[in-house]
Amino acid sequence: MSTAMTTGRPAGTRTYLQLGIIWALLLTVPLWLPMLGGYTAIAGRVLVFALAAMGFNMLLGFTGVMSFGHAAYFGLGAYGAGLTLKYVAASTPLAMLAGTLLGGIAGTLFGLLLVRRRGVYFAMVTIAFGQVCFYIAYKWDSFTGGYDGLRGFLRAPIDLGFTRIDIAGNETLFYFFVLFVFGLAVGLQALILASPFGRTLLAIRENERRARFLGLPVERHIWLSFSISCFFTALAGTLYALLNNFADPLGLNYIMSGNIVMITVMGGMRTFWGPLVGAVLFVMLQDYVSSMTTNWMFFVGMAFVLVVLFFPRGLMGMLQKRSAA
Amino acid sequence: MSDGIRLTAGRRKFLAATAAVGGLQLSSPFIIKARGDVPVKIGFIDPITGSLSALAVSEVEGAKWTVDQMNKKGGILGRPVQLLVEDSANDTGTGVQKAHKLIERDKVDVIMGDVNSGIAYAIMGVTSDKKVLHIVPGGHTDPITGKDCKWNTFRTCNTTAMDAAAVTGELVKRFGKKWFFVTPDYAYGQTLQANFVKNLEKLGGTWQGDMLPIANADFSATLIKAKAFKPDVLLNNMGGAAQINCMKQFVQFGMAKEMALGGALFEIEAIRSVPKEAQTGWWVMEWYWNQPNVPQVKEFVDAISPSIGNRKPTARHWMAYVSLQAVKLAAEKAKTLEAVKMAQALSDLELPPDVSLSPNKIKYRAGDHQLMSDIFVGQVHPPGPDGPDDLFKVEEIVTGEKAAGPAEETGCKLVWPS
Amino acid sequence: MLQLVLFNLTNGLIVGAFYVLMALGLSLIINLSNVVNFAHGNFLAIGGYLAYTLTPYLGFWGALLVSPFLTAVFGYVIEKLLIRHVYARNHIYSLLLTFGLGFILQDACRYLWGPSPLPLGIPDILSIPVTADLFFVTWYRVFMVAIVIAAVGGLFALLRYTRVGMRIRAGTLDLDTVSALGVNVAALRSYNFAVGSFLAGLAGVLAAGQIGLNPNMGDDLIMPSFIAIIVGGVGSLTGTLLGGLLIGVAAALTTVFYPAGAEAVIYIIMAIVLLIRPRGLLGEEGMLT
Amino acid sequence: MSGTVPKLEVRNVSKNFGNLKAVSGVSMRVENGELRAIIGPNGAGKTTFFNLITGFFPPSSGEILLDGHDISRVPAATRVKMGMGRTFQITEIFPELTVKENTRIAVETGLGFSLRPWLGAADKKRVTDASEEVMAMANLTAKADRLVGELSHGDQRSAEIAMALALKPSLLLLDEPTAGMGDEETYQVTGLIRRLHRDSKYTIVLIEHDMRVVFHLADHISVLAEGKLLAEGTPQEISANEHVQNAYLGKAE
Repeated sequence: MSTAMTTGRPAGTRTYLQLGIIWALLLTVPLWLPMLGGYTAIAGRVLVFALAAMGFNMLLGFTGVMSFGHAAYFGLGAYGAGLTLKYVAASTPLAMLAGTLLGGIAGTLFGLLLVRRRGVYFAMVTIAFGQVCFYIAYKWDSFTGGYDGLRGFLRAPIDLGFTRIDIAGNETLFYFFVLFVFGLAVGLQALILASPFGRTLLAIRENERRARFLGLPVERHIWLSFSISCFFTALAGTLYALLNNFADPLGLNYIMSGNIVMITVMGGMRTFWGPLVGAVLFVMLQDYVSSMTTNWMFFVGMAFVLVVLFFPRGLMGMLQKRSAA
Repeated sequence: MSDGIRLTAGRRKFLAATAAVGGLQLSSPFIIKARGDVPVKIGFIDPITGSLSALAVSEVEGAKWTVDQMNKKGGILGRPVQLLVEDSANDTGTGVQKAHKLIERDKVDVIMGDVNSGIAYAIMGVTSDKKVLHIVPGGHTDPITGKDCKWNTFRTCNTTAMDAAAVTGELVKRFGKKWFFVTPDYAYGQTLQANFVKNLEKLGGTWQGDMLPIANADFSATLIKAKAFKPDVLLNNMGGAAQINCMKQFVQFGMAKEMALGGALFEIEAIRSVPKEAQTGWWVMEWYWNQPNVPQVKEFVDAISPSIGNRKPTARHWMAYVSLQAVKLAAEKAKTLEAVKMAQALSDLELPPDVSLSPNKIKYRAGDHQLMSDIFVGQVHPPGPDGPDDLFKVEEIVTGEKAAGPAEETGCKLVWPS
Repeated sequence: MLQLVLFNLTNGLIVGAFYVLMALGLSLIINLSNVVNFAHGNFLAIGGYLAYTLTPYLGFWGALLVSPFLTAVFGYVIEKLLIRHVYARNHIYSLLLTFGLGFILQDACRYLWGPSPLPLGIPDILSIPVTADLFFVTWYRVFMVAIVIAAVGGLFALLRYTRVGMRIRAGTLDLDTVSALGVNVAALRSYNFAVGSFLAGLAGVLAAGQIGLNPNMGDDLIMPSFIAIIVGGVGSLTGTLLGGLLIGVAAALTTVFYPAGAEAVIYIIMAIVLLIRPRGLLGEEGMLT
Repeated sequence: MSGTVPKLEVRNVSKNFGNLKAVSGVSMRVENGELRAIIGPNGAGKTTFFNLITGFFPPSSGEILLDGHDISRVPAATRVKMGMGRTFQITEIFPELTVKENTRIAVETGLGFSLRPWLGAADKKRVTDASEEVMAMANLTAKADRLVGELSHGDQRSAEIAMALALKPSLLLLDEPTAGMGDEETYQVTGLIRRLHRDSKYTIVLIEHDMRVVFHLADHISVLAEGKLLAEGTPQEISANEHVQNAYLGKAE
């Protein structure tokens, strides 16, 4: 479905094969990851960043609008979840709902101010808005924990009535919980992209002027796309808070925004699964290089430069192009 | 520091495994030779990059040297010690991820870190959850051994309360009790200032102060205010580059003639980075290399210097040293690496002089797991006759117990696993 | 109180002048090439560190003269090597490229000069106050303002009276036309980037004299430049000038009443400006798309 | 619609950019079912005039009426909803989508489905039918699943026209539909326009440089020069007009 969306080619067996491989790999992570020297917590981290980047990619890859401030909504999601767990109730679903709403609504409101801007100006303003959220979290320390971050909350087991899922104590169960949320979110996103509304976003990406002269209220659709994208990214943020049992202001900083953009581009911003692939590459790269050398910033920076100069379509984009050629 | 921090057997295993993707897990001849050779793994998370890197680099240097020495002398429980250093990059999320990595994948026996108190807190969440012994060598914020204390967490450096209590009396006695604070606006700065204020008000003092952003670079606006207040002492509580800039501008604006300058910490790493004029004021050292009355200190200094660029070790080197030696002592007293038993063994365990490297007897007290180390109060000065690191004159030594007050008042309630 | 406010107003103008210098280089590059150089703060650091290395040989004054030129050359090379490849592409690429470049440069500074903060020695004559009453105005700060005025004046003169400058100005307005007139746009962009880097280098040396050097200094300095440009309006150098001074004064005055908000106030100003006048104070509508 | 109300009426419209008068005092009436060509040398203000009609920007003075309603200040998107479809001098399509996707997006937008999260079976069929209909009109049915960006110049232009048709416009505005095309493609596109005009009875206004196309297609021709209306009339009248000959021979070529 998704491949068909971006390339315009009908869904074929290749797409289903691809879907099958992706989900088979994701479902068996706890089996094979330790054999490769990984650990389950990092798989959760990959999924969280993948979801954040896929939400962001709705805007960048599928609407053609860039933002360099998505960390703000990611971080607000994390704070929303953390604050709920800490001050309101020890309920994981409630925390996720609150965090998603906080980040999503903030994004929706900022979006109203943003939609008429384009290009570099749009990017700069998104960065600056991100920094505003960063400073709020950083300054309001009686509530948010300030620079030291928000601590003193723990993800709560999920009570389904007939059974309790202990995502608090069991890392593997928590991974499957994250995967479950990821699956739901990604499915929803695929549905949105395959809808008439989703097609209007592609239209705007492909040719804004043409879209406008089809009678499409381009600003409204960009705003909606921005808003939806913020909701997804905020959802990822709530998972990040649950993963760490912690929320900190650096999660809202523009460096984090840069990472989200990088994940998306590295994996392939015009493809549906690109951000997942990008998240795998990026998290692994950062994790291993930063253990091997104190100069990891150099290597991560080089990765950015190389991707931009030589692999601008990202890994999935390249694979797709090759198989299409 | 440019070369790799580590390329451990675990990593070789990973590389080998990835090189043969889908291949079998390779049994590694590097690790398991005999039971006695299974290393004791100690994971050390510190902000090697980012604004606290200078301090973290000192701690890591100290830790590496200490582990080398230990391994020369039979390691811990007769097993070699392996130090796994991870960079938290001064980012909490990364710090937590590294804690998971060290515990889940590398199966470390002990975690150390982080200089950044916020990250140290976050790591405490993981270590207490996983029941791993956790030593915080150099994160100062009080609750780590106060209201948020944990049975498995021990802290080597002082609390802000201890540092403040140690220097307040001296500053009041010598200069007066009208103070102006320049304080960074986060947990560390706030608790530090609150502790100063508490001690000052007890002595009948008055004060004013500015809470500033952590990375503040321009202090002129605050110094204008300070000058108008005409205090006896200006307390510079900033850290890192901000502290240095505040000192420089204080001196440039000619304010040194009008008021005394002091504060809690002005670490050797920072003193080295300021121009001579700004190497001044009354401060606290948590450890100092020049202790003529303690012979073990000279031995330590002479031994470590060659491996840290022939400089004198700083308090940060010492913190890492003491933390690791404490792990060894605890393991050998408990005769196991099991966290609960080690933690019990370490509580109230008196550190021998070749470990403490201090004039008085010190220990991690049982009530809050805070090290009751000696606090050196004195004056910072430009390099003296004993070389470029002769930067401090010890005027008074305050014992940890005296500065910290009773453990019951820290708000710490240790809950041991049943 | 009045005296305190007046003191801080003066002080704010001094700080603002520095923001202006920092932001102008960035603004110049944005205007002509539509590239937001995320690594601008790191160019600043490079300028400062180069001065640190040069000072033992050339003294402070020599370093102040030479370091910006070296930074400009460095910028020119970086532009030729990396930046020029992304002009024709989606903006996201130039942002990512310079973002990654910032990482590399920061790490390079750490590798070459170490993680500890370093002081840049300034001549004694500059480190004393001008008068006892205005004790917070050291000669260094007077000197800094003078340099900023000279640099800004120089830049505007360069743009108005030299051939390259006039082409840059014309190119800022309409690059296609300039290109159609036979101007070598690629070379123009390189020179422009070099001029921007020169300003960054100059700002770096001046900053180092005041606040010292550390590898992360770029991170702390880049955001005020961004805000100055957004507040002033993308596309207008005069706007950047105004924006820089405005946020400098605002930050200083906030310190009088609510010191912890000094850093946040510039963002609040930005939000207000964007609400009331979305294109910034002097930005031109529809100029950049 | 009564026969007395023209499809499009332009009354004394001007547009200034600073000191530059791009269009000054132009008036024009286009009747229902008419094919009107606008010609003029480079810089005559043709595209500016087009942009005024389609609402790219508002006129400095004067009025524009569509079916008798004043639309001078109505935004572009609303004008599209009122029945105005346009193509651009440089083909504006969605290059990385297929022909089918291109027309489908246009149809869905035209039907007001652009915010729908999903479509019911009936609506889906409406969309598919309409999309297939316009593809058939533009002779693109065989290329429905190809990326538009990979098609020939002529086919891309046809696709663009198909998208404009998908909105079911009552007035079609074409900006240089054969610009930059070879003979064969020009022939293809001209054929399409003629079918739309003759068979489907569309009212069409087009700008064109290629005089063969203009004289072949147009019912009436308006000539712009230096922002003013120089002449207006049937192809025969225009070809006989001295002013026009001077303007053309003197300036363009």
